[in-house]
Amino acid sequence: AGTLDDVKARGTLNCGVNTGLVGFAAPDANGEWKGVDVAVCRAVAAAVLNDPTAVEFVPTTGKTRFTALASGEIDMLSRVTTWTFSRDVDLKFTFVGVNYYDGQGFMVPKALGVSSARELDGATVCVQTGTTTELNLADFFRTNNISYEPVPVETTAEGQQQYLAGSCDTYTTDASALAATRASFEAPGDHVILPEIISKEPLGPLVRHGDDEWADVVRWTLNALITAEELGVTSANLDEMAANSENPEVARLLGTEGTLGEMLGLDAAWAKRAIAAEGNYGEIFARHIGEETPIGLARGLNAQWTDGGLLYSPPFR
Amino acid sequence: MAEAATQMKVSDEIAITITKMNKWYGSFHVLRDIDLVVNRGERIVICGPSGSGKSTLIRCINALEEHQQGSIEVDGTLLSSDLKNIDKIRSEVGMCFQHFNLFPHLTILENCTLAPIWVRKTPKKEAEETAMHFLEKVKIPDQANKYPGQLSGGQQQRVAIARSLCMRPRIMLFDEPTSALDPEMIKEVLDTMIELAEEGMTMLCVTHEMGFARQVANRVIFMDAGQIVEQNEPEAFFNNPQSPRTQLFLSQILGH
Amino acid sequence: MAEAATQMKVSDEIAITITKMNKWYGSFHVLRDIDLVVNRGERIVICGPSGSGKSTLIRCINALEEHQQGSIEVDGTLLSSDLKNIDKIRSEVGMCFQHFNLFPHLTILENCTLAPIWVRKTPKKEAEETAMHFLEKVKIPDQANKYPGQLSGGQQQRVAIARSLCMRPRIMLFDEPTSALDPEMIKEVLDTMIELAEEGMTMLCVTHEMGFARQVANRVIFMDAGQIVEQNEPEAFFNNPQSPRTQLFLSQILGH
Amino acid sequence: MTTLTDPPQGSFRLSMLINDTRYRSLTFQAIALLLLIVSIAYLANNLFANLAAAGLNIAYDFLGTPAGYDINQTLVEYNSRSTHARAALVGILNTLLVAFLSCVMATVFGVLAGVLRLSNNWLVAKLMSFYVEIFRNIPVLIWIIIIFTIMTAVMPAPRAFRGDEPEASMLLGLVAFTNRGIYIPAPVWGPGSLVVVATFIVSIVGVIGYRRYATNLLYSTGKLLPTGWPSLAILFVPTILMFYIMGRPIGLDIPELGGFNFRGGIQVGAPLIALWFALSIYTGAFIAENVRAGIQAVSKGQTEAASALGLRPGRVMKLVVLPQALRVIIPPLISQYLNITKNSSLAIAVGYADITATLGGITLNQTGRAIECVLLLMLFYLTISLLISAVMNVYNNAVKLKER
Amino acid sequence: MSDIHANSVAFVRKTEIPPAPPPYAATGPVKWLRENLFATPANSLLTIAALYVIWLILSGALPWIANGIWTTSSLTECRQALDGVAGACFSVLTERWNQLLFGFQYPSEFYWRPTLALVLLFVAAAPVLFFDLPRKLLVFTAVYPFIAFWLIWGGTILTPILALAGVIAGALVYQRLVTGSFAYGFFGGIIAAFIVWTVGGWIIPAGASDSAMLTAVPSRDLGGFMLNMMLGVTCVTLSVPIGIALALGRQSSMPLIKMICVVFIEFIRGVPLITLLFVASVMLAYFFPPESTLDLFLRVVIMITMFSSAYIAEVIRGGLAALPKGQYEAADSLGLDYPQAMRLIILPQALKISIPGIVNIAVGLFKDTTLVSVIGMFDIVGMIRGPILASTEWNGVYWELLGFASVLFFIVCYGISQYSQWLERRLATDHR
Ligand SMILES: Nc1ncnc2c1ncn2[C@@H]1O[C@H](COP(=O)(O)OP(=O)(O)OP(=O)(O)O)[C@@H](O)[C@H]1O
Ligand SMILES: Nc1ncnc2c1ncn2[C@@H]1O[C@H](COP(=O)(O)OP(=O)(O)OP(=O)(O)O)[C@@H](O)[C@H]1O
Ligand SMILES: [Mg+2]
Ligand SMILES: [Mg+2]
Repeated sequence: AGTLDDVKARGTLNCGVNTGLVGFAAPDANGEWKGVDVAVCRAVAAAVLNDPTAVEFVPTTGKTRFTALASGEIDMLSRVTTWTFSRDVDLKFTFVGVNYYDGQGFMVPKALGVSSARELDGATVCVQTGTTTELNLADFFRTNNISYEPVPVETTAEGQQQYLAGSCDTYTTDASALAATRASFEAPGDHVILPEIISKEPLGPLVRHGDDEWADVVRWTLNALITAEELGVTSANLDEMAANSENPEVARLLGTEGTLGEMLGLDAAWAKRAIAAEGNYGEIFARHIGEETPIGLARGLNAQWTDGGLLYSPPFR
Repeated sequence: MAEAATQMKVSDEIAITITKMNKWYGSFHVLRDIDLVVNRGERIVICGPSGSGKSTLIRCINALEEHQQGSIEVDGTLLSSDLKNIDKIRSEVGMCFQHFNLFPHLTILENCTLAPIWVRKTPKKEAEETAMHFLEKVKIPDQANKYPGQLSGGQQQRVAIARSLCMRPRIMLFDEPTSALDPEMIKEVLDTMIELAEEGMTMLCVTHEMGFARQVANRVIFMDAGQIVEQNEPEAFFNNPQSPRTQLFLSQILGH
Repeated sequence: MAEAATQMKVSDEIAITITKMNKWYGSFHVLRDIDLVVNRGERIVICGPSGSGKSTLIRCINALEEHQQGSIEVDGTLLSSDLKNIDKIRSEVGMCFQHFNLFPHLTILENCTLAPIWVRKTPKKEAEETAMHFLEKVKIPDQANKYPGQLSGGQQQRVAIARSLCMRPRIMLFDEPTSALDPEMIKEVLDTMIELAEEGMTMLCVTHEMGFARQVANRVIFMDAGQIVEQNEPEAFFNNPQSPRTQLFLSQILGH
Repeated sequence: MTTLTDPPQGSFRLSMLINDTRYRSLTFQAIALLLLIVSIAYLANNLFANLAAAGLNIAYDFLGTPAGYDINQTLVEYNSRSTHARAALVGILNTLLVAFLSCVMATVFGVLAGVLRLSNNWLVAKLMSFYVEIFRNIPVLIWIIIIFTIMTAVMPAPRAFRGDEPEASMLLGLVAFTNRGIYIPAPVWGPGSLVVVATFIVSIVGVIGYRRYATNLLYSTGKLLPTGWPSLAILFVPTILMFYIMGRPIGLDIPELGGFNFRGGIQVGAPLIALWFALSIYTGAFIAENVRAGIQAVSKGQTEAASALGLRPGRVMKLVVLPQALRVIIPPLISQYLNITKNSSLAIAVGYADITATLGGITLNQTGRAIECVLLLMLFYLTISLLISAVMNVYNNAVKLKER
Repeated sequence: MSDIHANSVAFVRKTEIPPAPPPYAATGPVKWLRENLFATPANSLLTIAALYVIWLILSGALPWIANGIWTTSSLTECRQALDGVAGACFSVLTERWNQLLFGFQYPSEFYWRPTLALVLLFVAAAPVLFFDLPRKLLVFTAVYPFIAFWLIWGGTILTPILALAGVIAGALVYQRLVTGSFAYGFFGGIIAAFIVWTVGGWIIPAGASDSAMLTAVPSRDLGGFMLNMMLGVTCVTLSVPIGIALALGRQSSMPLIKMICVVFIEFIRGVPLITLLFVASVMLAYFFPPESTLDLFLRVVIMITMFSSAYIAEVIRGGLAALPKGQYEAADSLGLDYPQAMRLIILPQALKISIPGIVNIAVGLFKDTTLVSVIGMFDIVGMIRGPILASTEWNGVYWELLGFASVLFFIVCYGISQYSQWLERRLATDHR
């Protein structure tokens, strides 16, 4: 049976997430999972199961995430995973889209007086193992012909500790994660994120190869969140829009018109539920990592294409 | 004392027939062409120097060791690799060891009822009654609820005999039952064995207690280097040994 | 047999003087006011019930145990906590233990040469010659290159004696040298000791072998509860014990 | 083996499969084999079905592709363009390195603590049993983390050495303890240094020779030469003399603060130190118990017999107790070495690049080849432990006491 | 008594010497000090060195503990409260004790459930550990796993009851059939249990868990020290029977069975536990059908159980080897067959000998459960290294947390090893 049927039969969605990265996926003080990646899981659960809480969050590490997905332990992986050729082709996964355009950066203590990554010759660098970050790092220093000493760490938490203890001069990871990490510091102001972004890191949810129905469900749920923002559909005005909107695309999206839901193997209101879960992409962004949050990320590349960003959902038609 | 032996009845029925039996340990030939017929009710004492194969011989009889050539027939059952036959023979044949081999984690009574309950499928109550009967016979009914470790060696050996008897065997094998005991205790065990002999039990007994041999044996067998060298009635055997090897052995053992 | 003992020479020189010696284990008073003078060439047998302090007494003599009161003088050297004196006394006094205590990782020969080489600084070749000499004396020169584990108990005890002799001690202490042995082996060890006695070695021997005591001892000492209760020449001691405790002890030991 | 006399051939009945001792064991083994094959087939079938469903396969060619990542502590030439296989090799060497270092140090700790625990000094004995109990009863992972934390959180960062009034300074101006590891001077081999090294090697041979000579002398003439200080003298004096004669050819490359880190000298990384020290002190507690048990296994009679022969306590130890105790101590000691090797896989908790961290960690993560990597990893450890147990068997057979 | 002389040999004691107290120098604290601390100059030096070490440790630790702060809600506050004085921030423990003990996801209103299970564990373990207790208590030990399962995981009570029913049915069938042959009884029992489970599986209503008396808690939500305890207890319990089977297999005269057991045991003992945990986390899922949902907890339990059963098998093999051959022979000559001999004669004795060894393995295993933190499970070490140290409030509190974990482990492990020593002493003097 396809994953979609499995999920429906089971009544819960098994969603692989990070073991703890504030803003993307981390349990809060009450043990409740919060974050952008988590929101995608909830949206899918809402779309498929009509219950945004029907999600089993499976914390995965860099090491376990791909096996967990490949072996069927989880139905989808939503864990700041970079979309790369080999993961898509060789590891046989299907990336269904991008929920955050990221790039790798460096964080250093202000006291070090470094203003560019190129000045890091001879530095000790904390880097999470098993990530594309590690490879980019090697390439960056190699192409710039400067040396460094890697300190491999397993988790964000560990990287943060090592960095704060001063056993590495700089911590490198995706710029968003750097911001998230810095936000959790006691004195965030003592640390700067260097201007260089040394890589492209399109992060998105992924599913197994070969189950296109399921891939479609996840892909279009994500697209629904993005399109909703583009069309101005928010969790607040959802019902109103569904009832009154003149815009036919909104009508198709929210299932008042057409049979898109049916084509996916869901009901008509699937997207409506997905958006109701945590709001549209913009709301999610703002709630978890936006400028009002301690993480304080600007939309930047992650703005809608209409605002000069890269977010560009295919049309619902 | 020889009278005592002849008094006891020996029937014509055959209990054990061993024919041309040979056994090797690896390439070491322990038993060579053993031929032996034991009638029901006979009491046979086997003696011989250490390493001559006495233990091995009687252990072959109840299949604790397997032999490689020749045949052993016990009570009409041929000892073969058929488990049924082995089981049958073992339930006919009781055995007592030099070191008693009581089960230290079970009480005396449990030691005695274990096999009847599990092998003979006797109800527990009945098994206990039988056990008490035999424990009385070996004169230690009052120790029934103690553990073997709490008894003296002689008592332990008597329990071991009672344990065998509880399976109501028709043949008893003894492998040096008194050699691990202190002198005072030897007597109590021998007394029990003599009593058993008087009741007409078929017995094969490896022992160097010559007094016992004279008193109860119908036949004494002398083994050396895996062969039966000489056998005779006790009086004749002790007073007038034929083979020089027997003479040497007897002079050593009696001179001691 | 008492003649044998008196035949052997006893000089007037004093070998060991123990005066008012007391020893405690914790608050337990093991040895009480021991007074003992041993002449050179004397052969003393110490007996007494278990726990009476016999072992402790002779272990005090070569400082394996320390005493708390009184004095022990061996060959004119006062036993004190001075290491020099202890070394001196130990090289004068040989000791044999109940359990032989041979060194299992060394061959018989190495066992015998170890102390001469490292303590007496004898060249190895010479030490080996001496060792062979004494091994011959105890009648096992052919076992010289075996390991202790390969010998029988009696042989091991004889090696232990030879090992002590290799240090050419003037006094030998024996602590129940035969009590861990089988009867056949006891004889061979006692023979060795008798031979030693005949050569005039000063010996203190804890043993219950009364035959040995009668044959070689000049004096038998009976201890009980940490005290010397009675001492006498062997004939008188055995035939006519004075103290009731001695009488009781002897009746037990000889009645056995 | 030809068995008992049996009924004539040809009378085979099916019940004999269970009832006949000759066939019975064959029957059981056949059933076992069947079960084994069925379960292996079941697992293999699932594996291939799962892999096929995921479109994956089992292949080892990823080992030949560039690894792409850097490793901070390498014993052989390695950079991010080297292959995964080479990264694995780096890991293997690092595993062996930390295992070797820990074995040596654990032995030192263990023997010291074990002997001191038997000391008749009450306080020292109690202190040692405290050490043993504390370390034996707390997981080694926690010890590794604790010591790593001491290394990273308590030691000063290199930048603390900076400035006119640095918060931290180098020991004797030679060694720097930082939270990234310890920097020690590295030797610089000038011309003529070969001679010095050669002298040193000759001295080592000389010490062995001298000790032999002393033993022989004792054996032949009974003269006992001192061995302690002459050995030291032979070991060092000629080398030092030669060092000055050759005009001090061996210099020191002293670590110096430059840029972000110390440069020059030899860096012993914090993860290595943490792992090394934690494994040593943890396993040392177990070895201490083995040593104690070994010494106590030598019966009191042996010591008494030796003392009664006039041997001094030191010699009793050397000639009688130790040779016997070693037989008892060494087998468990070797299995402790095996444990150290296996526990060194916890390197992953502190980021030391051992085989578990490279092959079983980064390579696995980067390539996603979980099955292949884990299998290779197990193969490696299995090889090591089989080798070690082979050594142990050889040893055990060699020292078995001769018995009757 | 100078009358004792070589010339007048005869001597008879007339008066008994009463035991006297030892001289003062040979008793009392002075002697103790002299003998135990200052016997020789070198010894005195050692004593002084030891005193110095003790002083170092205490002078560091005591003020730190004494000045400890228990009430602040973050490290910053705590540092302020300490105001530069050396002291511990134990407030992290008062704040996060629940996470350390139960993980961050176990619902706090249900903490009483695992706690109760722990208390009952002692009751259940007692008759196994102390032979003197009435054997009847073993009944509780037998049902304990089901109670504990229900308490910790919750859900419908029908599940544990059904499991128990299956086991009881199996046991009954086994009892009925075993008199015929062990094999019939064994396989009959297993089949009966499976039948009950399958049939029962159909009967239990699908939604039973939702309306259950105890709310169901998924095993992913287990964490903290509770997870270590559960892994330790479960795996050791499960691995004892498997270990017995392996040990018997290794002793078997059948070469194939022996080979299988040897290969298994040596393989497991040859690889570190962490690689087996990798197998659990990244490989094992491939070996089961895609639809089977073995969660990580279960997979880890499988691998750790395999691991410890290999070690326990070796311990039991030692116990079997220690039994005299006569016991086997006596059983044979009484006509007992192999399963009977094993069950009634050999194993009861061999297991008793092996208990101290098994306990040591259990301690080692319990310590090794911390390794699950490496594969992303939140046991106590995982909690410390992950959520707690990464949180904004407690970033940088190492000693208090690691010390707390160490103390917990020390108490449990030291307790168990003291028990095992007590047992060894007792077995040595037992009437055997
Ligand atoms: N399991 C075995 N494997 C190999 N050889 C054995 C085995 N058991 C016994 N033997 C050898 O077989 C020979 C006969 O042994 P057996 O025990 O029958 O002698 P025995 O006459 O009973 O001697 P003893 O009076 O010492 O009991 C001996 O040489 C013995 O070493
Ligand atoms: N190391 C010790 N510590 C305390 N008490 C001891 C010690 N050694 C012996 N004893 C006690 O001292 C007493 C005398 O012991 P000793 O061994 O000298 O007796 P013995 O006469 O040789 O007895 P046996 O005939 O049993 O060898 C005994 O009561 C014994 O329990
Ligand atoms: Mg025999
Ligand atoms: Mg004594």
